[in-house]
Amino acid sequence: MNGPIVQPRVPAVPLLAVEDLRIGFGAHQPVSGVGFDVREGETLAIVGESGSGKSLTALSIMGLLPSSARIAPGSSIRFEGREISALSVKDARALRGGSIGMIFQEPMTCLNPVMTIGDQVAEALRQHQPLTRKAAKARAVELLDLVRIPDPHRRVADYPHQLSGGMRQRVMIAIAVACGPRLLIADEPTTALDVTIQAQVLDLIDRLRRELSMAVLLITHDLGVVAQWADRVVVMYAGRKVEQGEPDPLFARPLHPYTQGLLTASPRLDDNFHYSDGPLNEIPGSISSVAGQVGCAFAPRCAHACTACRETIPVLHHLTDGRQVACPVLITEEHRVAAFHR
Amino acid sequence: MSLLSIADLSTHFRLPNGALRALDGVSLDLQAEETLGIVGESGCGKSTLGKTILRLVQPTSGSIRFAGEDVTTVPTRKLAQFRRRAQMVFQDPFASLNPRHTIRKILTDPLVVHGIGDKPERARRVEDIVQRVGLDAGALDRYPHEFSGGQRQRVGIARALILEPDLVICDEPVSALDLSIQAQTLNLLSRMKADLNLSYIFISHDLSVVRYFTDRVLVMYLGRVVESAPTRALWSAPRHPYTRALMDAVPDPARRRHAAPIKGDLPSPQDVPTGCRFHPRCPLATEICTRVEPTLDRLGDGHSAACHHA
Amino acid sequence: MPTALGIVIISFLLLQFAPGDAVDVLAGEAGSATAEGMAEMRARYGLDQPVLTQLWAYLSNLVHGNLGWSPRYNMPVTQLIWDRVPESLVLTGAALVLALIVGIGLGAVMAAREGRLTDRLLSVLSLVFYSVPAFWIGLMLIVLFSIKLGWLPSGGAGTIGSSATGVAALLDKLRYMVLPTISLSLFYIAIYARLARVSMIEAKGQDFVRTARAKGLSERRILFRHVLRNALLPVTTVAGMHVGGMLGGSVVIETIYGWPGLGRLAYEAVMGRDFTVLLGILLFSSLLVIVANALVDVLHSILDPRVGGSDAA
Amino acid sequence: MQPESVTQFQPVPAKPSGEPPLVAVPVEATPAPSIIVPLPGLSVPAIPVPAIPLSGPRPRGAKRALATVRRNPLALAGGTILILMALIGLFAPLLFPGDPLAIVAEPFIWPGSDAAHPLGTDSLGRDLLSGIAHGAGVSLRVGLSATALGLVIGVGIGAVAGYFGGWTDAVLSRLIEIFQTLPNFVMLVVLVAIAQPSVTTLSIAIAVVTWPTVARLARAEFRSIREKDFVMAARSLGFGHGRIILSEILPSALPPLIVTASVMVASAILMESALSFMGLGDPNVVSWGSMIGSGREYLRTAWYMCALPGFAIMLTVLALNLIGDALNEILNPRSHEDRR
Repeated sequence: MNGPIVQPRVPAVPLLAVEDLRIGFGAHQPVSGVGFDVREGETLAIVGESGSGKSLTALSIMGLLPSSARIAPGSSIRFEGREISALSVKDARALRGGSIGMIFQEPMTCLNPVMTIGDQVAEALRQHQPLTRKAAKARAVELLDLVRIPDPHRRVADYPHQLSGGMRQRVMIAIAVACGPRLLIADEPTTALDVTIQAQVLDLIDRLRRELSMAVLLITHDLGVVAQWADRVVVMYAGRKVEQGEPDPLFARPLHPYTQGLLTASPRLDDNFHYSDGPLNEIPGSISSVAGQVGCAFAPRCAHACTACRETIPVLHHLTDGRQVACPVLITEEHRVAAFHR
Repeated sequence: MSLLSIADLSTHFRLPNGALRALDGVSLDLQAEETLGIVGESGCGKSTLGKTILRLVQPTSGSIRFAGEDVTTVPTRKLAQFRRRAQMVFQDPFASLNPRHTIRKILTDPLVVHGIGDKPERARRVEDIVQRVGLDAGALDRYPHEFSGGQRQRVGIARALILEPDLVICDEPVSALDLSIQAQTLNLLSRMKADLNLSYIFISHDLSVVRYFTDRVLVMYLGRVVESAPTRALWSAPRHPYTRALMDAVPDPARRRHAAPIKGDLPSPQDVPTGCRFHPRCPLATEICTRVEPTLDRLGDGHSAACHHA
Repeated sequence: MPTALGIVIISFLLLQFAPGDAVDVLAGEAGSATAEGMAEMRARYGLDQPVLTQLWAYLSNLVHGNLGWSPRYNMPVTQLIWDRVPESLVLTGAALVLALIVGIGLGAVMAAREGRLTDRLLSVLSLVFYSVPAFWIGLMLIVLFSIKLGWLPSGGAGTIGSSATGVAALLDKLRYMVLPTISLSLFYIAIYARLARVSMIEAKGQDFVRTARAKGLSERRILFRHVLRNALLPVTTVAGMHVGGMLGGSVVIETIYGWPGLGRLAYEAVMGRDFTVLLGILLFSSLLVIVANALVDVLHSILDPRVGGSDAA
Repeated sequence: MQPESVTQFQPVPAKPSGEPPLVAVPVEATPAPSIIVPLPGLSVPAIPVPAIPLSGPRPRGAKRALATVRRNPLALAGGTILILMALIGLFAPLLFPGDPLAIVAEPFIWPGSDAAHPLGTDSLGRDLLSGIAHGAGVSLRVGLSATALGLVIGVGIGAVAGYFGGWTDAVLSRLIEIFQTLPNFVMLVVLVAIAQPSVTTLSIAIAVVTWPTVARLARAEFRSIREKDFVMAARSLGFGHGRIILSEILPSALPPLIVTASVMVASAILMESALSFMGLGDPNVVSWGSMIGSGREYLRTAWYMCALPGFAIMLTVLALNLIGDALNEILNPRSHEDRR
């Protein structure tokens, strides 16, 4: 009895746990009941089109929502087990830029045009660490080197307008990881960048994830990026999570009609399908027709929709391999069994 | 005879701090009812090429022949006739429609300007085109801001088609649209092409879309064509290292977490490298690449590449 | 400087349309002018030459810093202007500084309280400042502070015959400056307050402010390091443009307060139809505006690294 | 004292800067380089912006205008004052028949002490109320005609400069710059001194010194709008320059110009009053400025003679500025769309 007991290694608490997150602007609720968690060291991707609420979700974790936005009571965001909304102003600030770093879509406008990049990196350092001006500057050069900015000693005195888009995004990353965060939130980090630069930046983020042993929450609309870089994927549609799973099974066998639609609607680089062979699969309609509608938000565009879909919001079904899907129609017994046997 | 034939076209801009060679000696041929893709990254000149072909931007040198006629230097007066036959679909469906005009006015004005039809005839044409692009006639008296991005892009396509052109230049027509709307728009363009016997020049940075939608592809880098080939041939055997890098850079579900295919930043078109423009980033670069600019050589089967090592 | 040359030519040509000249006025005042006497005077001042010759003579004089001769004051225009410039600069300078400090301060307060009562009240107040004619507020200030309360002098630029020196002299000067400075600056206080408010609100919404928040910076630090500096760029641009406006405004203010500056000289020149002086003042103040714009450009390139810097790599 | 630039309320974009031309910046954010060059068409891999879907179509112009007015009682007050002033000015000859410059009573009657002359009389015994009523007409007439003229010149020159660019722009910009450098009010004094002062010449003179502001604004608007895709589209459809300028660009360039116009009327009234105050106004009509000017000598004993007409000026100008503010809120999309 007193002998050593080998505990199964179960992570006690996820690094970040979001539950029933609802964000409203007046009567309008662009995020309505989203939950997911991010484990230590993993890359979780949230994928969705514009209007899916993915960026608001990210901003709410950082406490950066616009002032007109309200997080509904009952929503919960816990970081390392602590409820973020319960933190004091000071603790919340310590979290931002300290334990959680964030990078944004537009590297052009996200840096202050009248401050040198070195000062902007150093500022993040000095906010969270007791460093002298000189030490912070030296550390800033190291960080610029870490994010592979060539010639960091010289570049540290540059202003943002002297850098290319890719370089600016590297500076943003340097700022975000300056204090060794546990979690990096990347909100469409490469959307504004060229494809060869995008590959470099994503490569960099993933390398830093490993080197600094942090988790990454990747917000994107690009399924290719998700498939290539994520450990787990959350698919959002009109403010709700519609599907979750690991990328390989999710993309090989999407269960939600929306995920299916997205995958078949996009031409794929690896397949030989050509316009002369036939039209692409379409998802009819658009997301903007959602407002004021009861039932499943995707129902008006869904080929499988039944009466029930138009009346009640489908619950999230948890399948045994960790997959989740918010559609009752396509989960047949067969899927369930398949899920069990995996 | 090709519908459009461009020889050695250059467009340079004067900027306060020097010249910008946006387009530097580009040649291409477009057959009737063909879709030619133009692909490349920022600053490669693909958008300038589209605008220069329509003379929305003045070329610095070179020639543009449309249906056998030289339109490079036709006076602005006569340009209208050419523009009736060559149209453009723009990237941003929000910026490309005048926010203060109704859809009806947006679609009718081109007919008025070109003196086509009388009032009822114009109305008939407008209603016809609106239906063809999949909008209902009720849309006509509304303003652009009342529509979603996808619907606006349909209006943009309708406007380009109302003059019944032969050539439509599509400048990133789906890049500003959500994925689920992209498919709708591409299908619409493809249907219109079949219905109206159109030729397209399809400008895009998205390789997967280009692969699906084009018959032939021009890959551009810093104002020059580096490779040109029929679409299927290009994908089965890309010859230029830049083309390969570009294809490798596209996130691919089949390859997880691989290293970025090329290092280095895109150079500024104001500061173009010597020799081969791609040499500072090229894995194959040798000494000759730093000195001698490669020409676009025919490699057979309609495939050409501008590389010393192709 | 083509702008300066353009100004010289335009204003010179304008003055050719003027009915009557200084000789008419002098003659009228003397009351006993004969036609020959007037012609002789015109010849003496070169007023009988063809227009282009006069312009050429004027231009070549200008190159030597000579703005001509005032028949009315019987002294060189350059001398006349130089005597008045310091007083004008002191007044407009003080008004500009006051307007910037108070205006930006008010603007910052309004931006911080955006949409709330303080903001609304101050907005209305600044709009009132913006709507009040400066000459009228000048008169009303005299009524209140000089006539009713007797605190401040109603005009002049210093106590006449005062033998005070040093600090006492400065204080005396300041007493005379208070009312004209306030009258001249109210309008600009309003402009800067409203502009500072708008650009601070705009700067607060910029993406880089969100970045600063994501770094965990305090609101205070965000305000001073990130918002304020960017918000002040448009204010400096506009302030530079206002030097001309202030010089113009000082015409009325100096007239009301009997302030011996350029503005008052301009008024006297108009009344006396002394167009040489008027033209000189117009040119000189344009020159001041050009200098001010150049200074603002320099200031701007210090404040904003994007101006005149090197471009993207 | 007089408005040097009447559009100060819009934030002025930072000065011409060397924004890297190679990066994807929206055209309107690119500050003007001194020479116009067509912006190279750069492919922006632009992609869905995370936006909150609007529930239903946005309220349209008229509705939004009404809502703004209801939210903003000050604008309503401004409108009321202005209409009142206009009516008074319009009907002054009926309400107060006879020459307002005529002597009708004892001099120096204080306001409120004689029911026949509720606002009192001036040093010559002229009725102040009658003067103020007739002055309203003069002020508004000068304000409106000067603004109309200034707008026509300014928008015309600005539109041509901004739309055509190149050397046309270089020449016109230089012209604008020259007129902007000339200190406004000094120039105005010179102009009025040359011309015989009358309501017409005053209006023309004020227009001559105010058009550059409009021209600059119009030029900037036309420059930025002509780079927009919908103008490109119009060109690619073979539209002529006239049609593009009038039908495509002008409607979009108009909102800031309308806002400017209301502020211009205000500043024209201020300029006219300052000129009249200095005795440079039309001697044949009664004007608020000239009333203050003639009362100035009696400031010590009868300050009401200055105070009352000045108050009328302030009220009118304030009303116009309030309306300008409301217009700005209604017409300037930036002020209400960016608020989330």
